Amino acid sequence: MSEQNSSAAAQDDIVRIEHVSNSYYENQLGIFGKRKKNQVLRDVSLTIHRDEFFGLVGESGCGKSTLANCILGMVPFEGTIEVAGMSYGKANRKEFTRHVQAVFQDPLSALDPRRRIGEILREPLDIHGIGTKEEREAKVKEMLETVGLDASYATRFPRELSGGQRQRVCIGASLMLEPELVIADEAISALDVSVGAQILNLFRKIHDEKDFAMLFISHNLNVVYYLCDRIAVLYYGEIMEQGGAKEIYDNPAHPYTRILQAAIPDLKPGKEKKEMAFVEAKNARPWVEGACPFYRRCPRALDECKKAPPLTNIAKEGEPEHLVRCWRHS
Amino acid sequence: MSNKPQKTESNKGKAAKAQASSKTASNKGKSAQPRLHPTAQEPNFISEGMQRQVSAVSPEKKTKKQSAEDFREFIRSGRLELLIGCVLVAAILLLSLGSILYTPYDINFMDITSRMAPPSAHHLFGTDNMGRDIFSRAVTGGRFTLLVAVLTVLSSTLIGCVLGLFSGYAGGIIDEVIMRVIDAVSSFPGILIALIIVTVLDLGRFTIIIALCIMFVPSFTRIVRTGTLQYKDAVFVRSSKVFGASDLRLLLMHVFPNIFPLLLSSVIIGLSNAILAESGMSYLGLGIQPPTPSWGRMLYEAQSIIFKAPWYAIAPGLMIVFTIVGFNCIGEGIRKKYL
Amino acid sequence: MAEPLLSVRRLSIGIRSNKKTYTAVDKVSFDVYPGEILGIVGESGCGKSITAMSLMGLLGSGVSVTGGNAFFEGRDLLSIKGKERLHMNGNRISMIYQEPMTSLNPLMKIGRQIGEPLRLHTDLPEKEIRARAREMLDRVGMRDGDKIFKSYPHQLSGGMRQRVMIAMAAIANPALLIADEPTTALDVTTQAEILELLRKMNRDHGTSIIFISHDLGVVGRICSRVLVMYAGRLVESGPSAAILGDPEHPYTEGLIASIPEVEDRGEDLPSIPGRVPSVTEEHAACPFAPRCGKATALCSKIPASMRNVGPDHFVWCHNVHGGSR
Amino acid sequence: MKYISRKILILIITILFITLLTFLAFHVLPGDPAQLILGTEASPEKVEALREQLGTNQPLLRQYTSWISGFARGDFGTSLKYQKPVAELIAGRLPVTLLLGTMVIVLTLAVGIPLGVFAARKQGTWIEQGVSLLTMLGVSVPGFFLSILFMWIFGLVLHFFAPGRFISWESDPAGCLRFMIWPALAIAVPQTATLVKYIRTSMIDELRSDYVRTARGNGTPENTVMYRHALRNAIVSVVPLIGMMIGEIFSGSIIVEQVFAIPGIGRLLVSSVTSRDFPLTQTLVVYCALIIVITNFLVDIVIQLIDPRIRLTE
Repeated sequence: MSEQNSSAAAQDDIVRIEHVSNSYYENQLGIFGKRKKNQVLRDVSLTIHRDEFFGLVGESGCGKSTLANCILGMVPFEGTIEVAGMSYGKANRKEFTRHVQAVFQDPLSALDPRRRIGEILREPLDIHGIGTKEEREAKVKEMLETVGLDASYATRFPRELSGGQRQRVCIGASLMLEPELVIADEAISALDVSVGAQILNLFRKIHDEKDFAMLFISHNLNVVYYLCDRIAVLYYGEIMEQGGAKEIYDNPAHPYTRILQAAIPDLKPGKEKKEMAFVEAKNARPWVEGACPFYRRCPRALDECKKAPPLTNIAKEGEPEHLVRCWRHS
Repeated sequence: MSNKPQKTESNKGKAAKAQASSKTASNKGKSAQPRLHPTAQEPNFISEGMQRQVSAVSPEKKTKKQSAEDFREFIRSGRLELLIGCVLVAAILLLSLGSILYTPYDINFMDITSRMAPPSAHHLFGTDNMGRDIFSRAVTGGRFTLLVAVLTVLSSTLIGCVLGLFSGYAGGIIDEVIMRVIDAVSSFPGILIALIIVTVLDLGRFTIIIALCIMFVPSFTRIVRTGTLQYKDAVFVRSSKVFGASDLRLLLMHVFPNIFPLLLSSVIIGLSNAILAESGMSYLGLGIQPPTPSWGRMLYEAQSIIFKAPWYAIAPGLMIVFTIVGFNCIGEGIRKKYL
Repeated sequence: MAEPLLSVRRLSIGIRSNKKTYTAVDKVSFDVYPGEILGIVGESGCGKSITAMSLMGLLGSGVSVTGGNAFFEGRDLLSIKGKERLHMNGNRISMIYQEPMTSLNPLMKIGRQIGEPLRLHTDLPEKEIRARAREMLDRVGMRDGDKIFKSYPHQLSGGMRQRVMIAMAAIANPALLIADEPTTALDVTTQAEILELLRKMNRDHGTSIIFISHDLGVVGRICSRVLVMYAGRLVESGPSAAILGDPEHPYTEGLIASIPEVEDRGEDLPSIPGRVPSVTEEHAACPFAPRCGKATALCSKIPASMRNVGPDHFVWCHNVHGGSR
Repeated sequence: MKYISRKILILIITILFITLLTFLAFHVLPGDPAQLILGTEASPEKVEALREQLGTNQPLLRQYTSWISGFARGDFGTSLKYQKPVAELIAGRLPVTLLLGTMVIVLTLAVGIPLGVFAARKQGTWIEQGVSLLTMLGVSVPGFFLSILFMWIFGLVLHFFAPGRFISWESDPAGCLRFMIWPALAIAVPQTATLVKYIRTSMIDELRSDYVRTARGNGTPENTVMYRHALRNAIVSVVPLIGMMIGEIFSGSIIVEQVFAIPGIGRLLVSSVTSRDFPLTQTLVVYCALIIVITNFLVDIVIQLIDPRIRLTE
């Protein structure tokens, strides 16, 4: 996605997420037990532009997959989420799915073992009753070509395919309905490095041919820096930093982003990165209600951090926005 | 595979990257190398049956360890059980269904002259205390017992599937309520339920089927429910939900086909349990009512003259055992093959 | 160079499935020197885990060593059995695994499990074993060790369980620790802490470590020397700086090139075409030949011999110009 | 503690539910019980008198409440056939069935567990295949057919015991045991076969698990791996199934008591059913269901004690 393409595209947002929070109740003792409330997402707001690769990065348990489920309408949440002007509702559930599709992490369990690849790819068309039988077969064949698989794979079963090939089928299936948004939830985490690279190239190649926005969710900062135009760093359900991938790579503002960046083992043994680590688990600060979620383990915490910091834009005029949630930058 | 023209990209790249890619670039420059080789050329994933043995292996002499391993694989494949099972069940079915067309003697014909005769050419399994031919009665009895078993299993599987799929998929309160009812019903020992039903309804032919059906619904419900819970959150179910599939479609097109192999093996094993239960009930006089013969009833009658005519008990007994072994073998074979 | 602690010579492992034996590891040889951290890198199915398992004698049914030997403290790890094996495992050589969630006995308290190696290999009194186990918890950086000592595995997080595994593996002070992808299932930040812990253990006790991973970055960060494996064969070995900075074998180059980095923004990643051949597929002389940009007719006929291309840096490839050993 | 109190609550609800279910089965579903008992020709007055005695002419709810309160007080009404209070009848026969049940359980566990472990240990050899063939046969033989065979071979032919002549525990404990061993075996064989199958499968799963690999990696000898690690985890996963088998054992005893003419609850139940003795049958049904429910409850508690994963931390 070369630089000049995204700024020229019309700036209308394909996805608007405003003040989304979500929590689930863990009832410990069945119907009679008390219900413990676990807050997952805390007032998350972000927009994804048309035709953009948006990266959402964070460690496991930070709520990034929950946000994906909220967008797909699988999980209840407060706040509003609109995709291509439509918000999810019981009434337009089927209509809504034509605009949002997803690719999941584990290619092994993402395909029904009892169905052939051709049937899996045709299912979206069957559900929405698009085109005649021949048209659907043609579309399936064409999609197999697009994702770099031979048409003969249509009659094969998932167990006869390798991990990389299965993920290609999942990507193909998610594009059958030509959605405006595709959510890739850790799409290459379960794959080997060389296969992952092929899939990343596939995303880029398809993105040239069809126009769709992609929410790329990953725990690997390097992949997100490589692939995405804009990224958001999520910690404990809150957005810590958000902005252009290049800008954030060059000067990561939030301490957590810097720690994430330093923690990723880099290929060049020589290049010493500014060592930055969590506060040791042993002497993490006690939990303070309403404080910045990162207060407990932030190596550069101040007293004000006991109050929740605002999300402030530290970008100079004219430059794309670069939001940070940290008192050191407000 | 048409290769769409590559979009030109700037040639910047780190030292390692440039060095690496120039090494891997074939004749043309870096940007011209087709990044995404059509995977069709790659050695396609050869399915189990077609792979070739690797040349680097020592000549094929089976060491003890290798033959032990082959034997273990043979057991795991379950082909042995399937074989035995099919042979036994085929024999029993042949005899029982054959009895509709032909039985050596009429089941109620009493040959007073040769009462309690030992097994002989005339009477394959001998005769009972009233001179009736045991073989004919055993074979005809088999037909009724099998009929009852099949009907019971079919009906209870149907109900079990509906309950299991629904409570497994719906979850929450519905699941809790259905499961509490199932637990309560299954806390009655099977025979007990049958006894209640039989006392309450008069002893028609169908009371035993209803009784046995209620006895088997809990176990099938549990099997289907566990299967549903296992597949309900499978990724492929979630991805077809994202395609926009309705809950019903998910259940019938994705969840059920994946539960089916396990269900099939439990149904067949259920058949053998149904036969066991039915013959038990008939033994107590609460199952198939005389004069229609049934294996259980014959065993009850044989008990009084066991000393003088032991073959009267052994014949139906062995018929029951062979049928049940047959069905259990098939069920086990299917379970091993599919799971 | 001092006397190697472990020297593996022409190790071959075969997998048996429906009446045929396939070669999963084909004549692999390498040395491990005292106090060294050796990395073994390769994608899934290259045989790195099976190699480690064969050293510990933990190969499952259907998988067996078909050749070669591994000399460690005067014994051949591939052929010792019974008493000798029991004396070796957990005492002189120990192992940590990839899945911390399932590698601990769910019914046994943590403190008791950590002490197991001492109970098996020493005749220390129970009280002493408990004290040492408790002390190990602190050494692996666990907060409130008393509470954890008495708790059960299901009450701990993935990172904490991996620390317990390390404590268990290190308590008998073995000479060699094999780590089979210990950080793959963990978060990036937890991974950094576990790597630091392993490095500290190597520094303080001189325990040599064989670190197995599919992540070149992780291996580059913690290992001094690296072996690169592909489809059951060694393709390159040498100091990690040389392997990462100046790879010679086409596969290693391709692997490094396909790791996404910020510098590659806006361009396609030079990915290796095709896929890793499965064990059941027939291998050409050099298994990478079908996917290699520089493959010649020679490559698919004669197995590549070992070439020395730098200080302690060897490559198994015909198209690399270097003194053949 | 909260966990146990919740379990007790569910237990009480299940018991109430069972009594309701039984009550409905006997009083609502059929036509008129009195009519059924006396048959169609009986004179209307006699039917009316019986209905009065049975109390089936009162409104349903009152019938149920009076029956429940009676049940709680231990007054289960009088048996029509034996004209004796049901409580007395049960008191006489319960110990016999309980003795039989305990013998079966002891036999099943004593033989089943070691055999299952042995089969798992000899995995992949002829011996294991032999054991699974045996278990296949064991599961397929109906209890009453086995009883008849035992009666014929060990009773009539080998005279190990006198079939049909029950020796009560009070009169001659040794004789009673010698007699009861055969019906116990007849019930135990299928149950043992099932237990062996469960234990073997779950042992094999445990032996393939990661923590067993860790134990072997620590240099644990095979025996210790087998008994201290694998077996304990296998038992924990098999205990719930043992709970379910109690129900099977009970229904098995109902038939076997009939074959061996043992004066236990099972036989009483069958005779009360055939003679349509409503109060007796109703009470016996509830009694049997209670025994099963309580044993399942105890099994749940045992599971909670031995498996820390289920035990809820405070």
